[in-house]
Amino acid sequence: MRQQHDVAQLGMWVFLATEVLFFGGLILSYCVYRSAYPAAFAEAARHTKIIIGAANTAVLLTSSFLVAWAVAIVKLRQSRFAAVLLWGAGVLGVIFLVLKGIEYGMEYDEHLLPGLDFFYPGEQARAVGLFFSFYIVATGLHAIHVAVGIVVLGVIGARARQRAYSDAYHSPVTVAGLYWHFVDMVWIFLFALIYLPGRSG
Amino acid sequence: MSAPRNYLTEDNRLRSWFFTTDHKRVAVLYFASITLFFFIGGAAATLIRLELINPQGHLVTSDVYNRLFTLHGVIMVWFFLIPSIPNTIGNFIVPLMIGARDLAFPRLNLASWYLFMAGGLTTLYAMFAGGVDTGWTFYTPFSTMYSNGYVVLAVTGVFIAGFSSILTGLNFIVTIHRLRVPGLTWYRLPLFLWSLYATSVILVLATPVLAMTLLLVALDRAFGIGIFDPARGGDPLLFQHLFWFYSHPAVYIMILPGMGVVSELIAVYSRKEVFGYKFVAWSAIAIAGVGFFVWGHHMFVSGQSPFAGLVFSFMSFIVAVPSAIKVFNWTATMHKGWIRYDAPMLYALGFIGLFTMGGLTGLFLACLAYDVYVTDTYFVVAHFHYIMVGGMVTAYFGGLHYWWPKITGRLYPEYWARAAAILIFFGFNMTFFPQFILGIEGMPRRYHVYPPEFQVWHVLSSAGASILAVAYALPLFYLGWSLFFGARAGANPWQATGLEWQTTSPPPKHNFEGTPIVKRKPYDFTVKGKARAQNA
Amino acid sequence: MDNWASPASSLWPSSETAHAHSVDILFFGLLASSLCVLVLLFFLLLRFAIHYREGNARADRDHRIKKSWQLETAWTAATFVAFLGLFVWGARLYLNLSGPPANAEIIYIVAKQWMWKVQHLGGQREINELHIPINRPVRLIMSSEDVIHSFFVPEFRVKHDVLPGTSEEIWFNARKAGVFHLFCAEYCGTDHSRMLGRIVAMREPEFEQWLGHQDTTGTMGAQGKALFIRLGCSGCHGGNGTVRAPVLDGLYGKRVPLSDGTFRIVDERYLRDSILKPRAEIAAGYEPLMPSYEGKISEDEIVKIVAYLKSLGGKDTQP
Amino acid sequence: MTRDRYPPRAIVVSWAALMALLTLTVLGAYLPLGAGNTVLAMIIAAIKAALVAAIFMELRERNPLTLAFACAGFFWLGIMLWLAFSDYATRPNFPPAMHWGQ
Repeated sequence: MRQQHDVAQLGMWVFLATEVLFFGGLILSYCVYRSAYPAAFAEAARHTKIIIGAANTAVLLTSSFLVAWAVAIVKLRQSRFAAVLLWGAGVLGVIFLVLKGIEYGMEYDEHLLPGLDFFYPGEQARAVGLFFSFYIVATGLHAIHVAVGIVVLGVIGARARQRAYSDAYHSPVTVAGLYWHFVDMVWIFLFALIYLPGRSG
Repeated sequence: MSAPRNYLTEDNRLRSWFFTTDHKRVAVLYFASITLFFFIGGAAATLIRLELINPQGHLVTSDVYNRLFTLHGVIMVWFFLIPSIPNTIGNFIVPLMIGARDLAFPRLNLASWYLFMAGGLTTLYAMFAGGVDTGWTFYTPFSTMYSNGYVVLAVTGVFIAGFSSILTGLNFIVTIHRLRVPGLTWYRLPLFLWSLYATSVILVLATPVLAMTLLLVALDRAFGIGIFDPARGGDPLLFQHLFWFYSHPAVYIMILPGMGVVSELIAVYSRKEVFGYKFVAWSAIAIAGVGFFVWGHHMFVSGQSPFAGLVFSFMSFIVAVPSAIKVFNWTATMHKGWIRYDAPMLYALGFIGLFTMGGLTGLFLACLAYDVYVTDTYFVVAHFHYIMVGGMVTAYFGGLHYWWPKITGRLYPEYWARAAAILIFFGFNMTFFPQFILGIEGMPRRYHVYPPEFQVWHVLSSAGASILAVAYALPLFYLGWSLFFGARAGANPWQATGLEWQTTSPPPKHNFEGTPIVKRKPYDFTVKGKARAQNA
Repeated sequence: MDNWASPASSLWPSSETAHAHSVDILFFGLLASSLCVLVLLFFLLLRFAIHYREGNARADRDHRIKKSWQLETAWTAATFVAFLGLFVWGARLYLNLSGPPANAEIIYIVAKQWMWKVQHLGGQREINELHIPINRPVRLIMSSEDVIHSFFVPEFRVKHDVLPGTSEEIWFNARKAGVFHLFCAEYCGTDHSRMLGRIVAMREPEFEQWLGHQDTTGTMGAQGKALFIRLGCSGCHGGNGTVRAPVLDGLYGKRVPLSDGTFRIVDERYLRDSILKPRAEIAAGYEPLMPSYEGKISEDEIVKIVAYLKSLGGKDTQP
Repeated sequence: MTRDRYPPRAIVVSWAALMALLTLTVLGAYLPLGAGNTVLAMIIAAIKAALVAAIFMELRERNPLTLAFACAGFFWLGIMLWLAFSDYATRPNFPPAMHWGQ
């Protein structure tokens, strides 16, 4: 059992390395275009909704905290309380998606979503379009990750409620936790790249 | 059947095959699938070669020709070469070699086959429904804006198959780290496992970048998000950077397992420990690492900066060093050995020769000023095929013959196998050596019609290709025959040393009765080699 | 195609520039070093394969080489040094390609599916043919209207991709008159293999004569001047407009201060960028008022206006 | 019994720290630092990610192998950025002038 646990964890870490490079391709695109069109990117970033973005960051960080708490508990003993924490984290994930959806709606109304409806007056239209292309792809993929994570948390929470996990067997909780924290970590960087540039200008 | 139950006879309902989590059965599923893809890709190649006999191209139209070489490239690269050795031989042998009952994640392994098939069938559908005319490289803005093929569907298929690769790589990494039997330290691992480990690292770290790149291409084409589109401010070279960040290491995904197989074969049939074991082992890791630093050598004339050209050229020379180490060590392994010439050894020797020629012509391409001349000509085509077909496919056939008795419990007919090995070697050289000359003459690649002065070499190449086609079809028949009529193989027909030879052929469902324990280095032929020689 | 230069005389096209000749020598260098390795390796393989075959029980198999690290280090180091040499050799030749001489004849190339459009500074146009003078460097400024193409002349041993959205350059200096192949080397769609052209290299007087016999509607500069007026550029840049904009006479080749404190040499690229993205690099002391001409002006027209601006004098003007 | 329901101190502290850093980075974005804004944002993001990795993901307690794979992704991302920028930082005509509106 000990070994099985270790195997699953190592597998997840390797998978996360894969995920880093998956988003890495996008990050490179972003860096290239931001270095090419710094002014346009600052201008574009000012059109993002920093309040929603910051709120969402807080939501995800808190959700991660709940998962870390749940992991700490199941490592000690069987607990139905862990289920509450996991589901709580999942609910925060849902809140994140709802906020994100509202944000997409606002941007759609402002014609800022390339591929769906993009119109931007002025000279920088193309580079602003590049920024929002990156924005929609990156946040969209991240949202898919969040959605998957919510389902996983829901299932694991249900199993935890049935007292399936204990100090002897809690591999699914820790592995799902690793995934969820990673999703959180991706957002930390996306937040810095998408919402923060150009605020002081 | 009086024979002991094995993984093949355990339960033969169809369901038990399609829902199996036994790594050996998954391997068999992969064998069947990639054989199918190999012959589909091969059929396209045959048509291409037939077409090129005539400089005016009477056989097919330009659009069909462009679809043919795209089909050939996409199918062969992603649905044959990349999965060939890891997913078939690797899947079958890795747990056996380390004394495990299965891979670390058996269900993930099965899932990876389903993903592979889903991706493969999607891509095939795209290829046959309307075709794709971008070449396997999907260069933008052609693929995103100007192509009139089923680009989105094709890249989706490759995208899905990419996840299959990632899962396989992940499975191997964890398996090799965590499931080795007691006593099997890293320096007691067969070199095949070192190679597969290095391959897996590349699979896991490079494939996601391809996935993202293709996703962006698909989104760009379907919705016009414009990340690579110069009309929208994008940089088409960014696509090339991302694509080759994956696709150059992918070349090592394709060749490293072949090197691993050949290391096994040379040792077994020379009955000697591999010379410089640690150097060969670490050179695999070095290739995997440095392989990530060289991608820009595909872009020397693309408009990337001259400075970047210098960096990438230099790194490309560096990555050739570990490959050279391997070749020298294989040769030295044969020194003072007891060399036998069973068919797998013939393939291994063929591999060394062809791979060396492929590698040396790689230096021409790494060399900046010469690359400017021969890049995008048949020189590249020839170089690539010397490595991939002359190297990888030859090694695949060698490994397939070598482990055939273990996989099926039957011996293949030695005479036919040797004949096929020799025929493949000559057919191959006749097909692809003329293409070096075409490249040096300046014949650009992906040309449907061409100036007539190139015709001589094209005809020669096509003649060779017909020999090659026959040679590749041969094993299909005699291996198929041996499944039913081949002599039964014992547990260890080659007197080899690996753990996989300590269990019965075919192995039982759980691979080993009890847990084997390893006390010696791999390739320890000292005892048996002497004895055999005295008998002979 | 009847213009292949002496195909029977050698295995590859004749070398028609000094650079091509150097590349051929580089090829021999690469070939020689590869053959050394190949012959040595095949000799050893063959010798071991025969001598140490299992049937030959008399072969001496005692005293096998045990200590391997000296050998390993030796051949690793040897390969490394050899590779380093080849790298330096190839890199030096390659760097020659990136800097065209200042006196080069400039010709503009616009590639599109599936043809090569050529424009000389004098306004002469050609399609799928490129007339060049010999014994004088020729510098091509190339861009594409659609996908990526690649300009490849085997006899000159040069090749460079032609990209949409930006201009790329290539240069060469032909030594002999003749007719050479022009290939598109980057796959560009259906008729990629028919995107061929001819390079016609002529002696200087004949080239001038040829130029003189072509129909032109004015030199490129003259056409560019007409555009400069028609598009309204002269309204502000003419020196007497209501809007203050830099006067462009004699600007080409100068080093100008920019508003962000840096300096920039005025070259084709800067002129081109300033037309399409005027607010990216503002000349010091001016307001960013100029509108972008992105989408309002074709590739051909940009090329002409740039040619006109160059003709207004400066350090590197054409005679 | 209920005592071990409380979250371990380490994760509470890091949650608080993460929230503080979030506030800091948002406020910092409005300071007129020029290029410094980006540097500040990225440094804070890196600290936040490190906190999540070390405490929430328990990376500080893991074996070197796990640590190696955790770093591998970022290391290879670094290779990609570094070598791609060896081109972009030295390419004379980048960014290109954009044209041809369709």
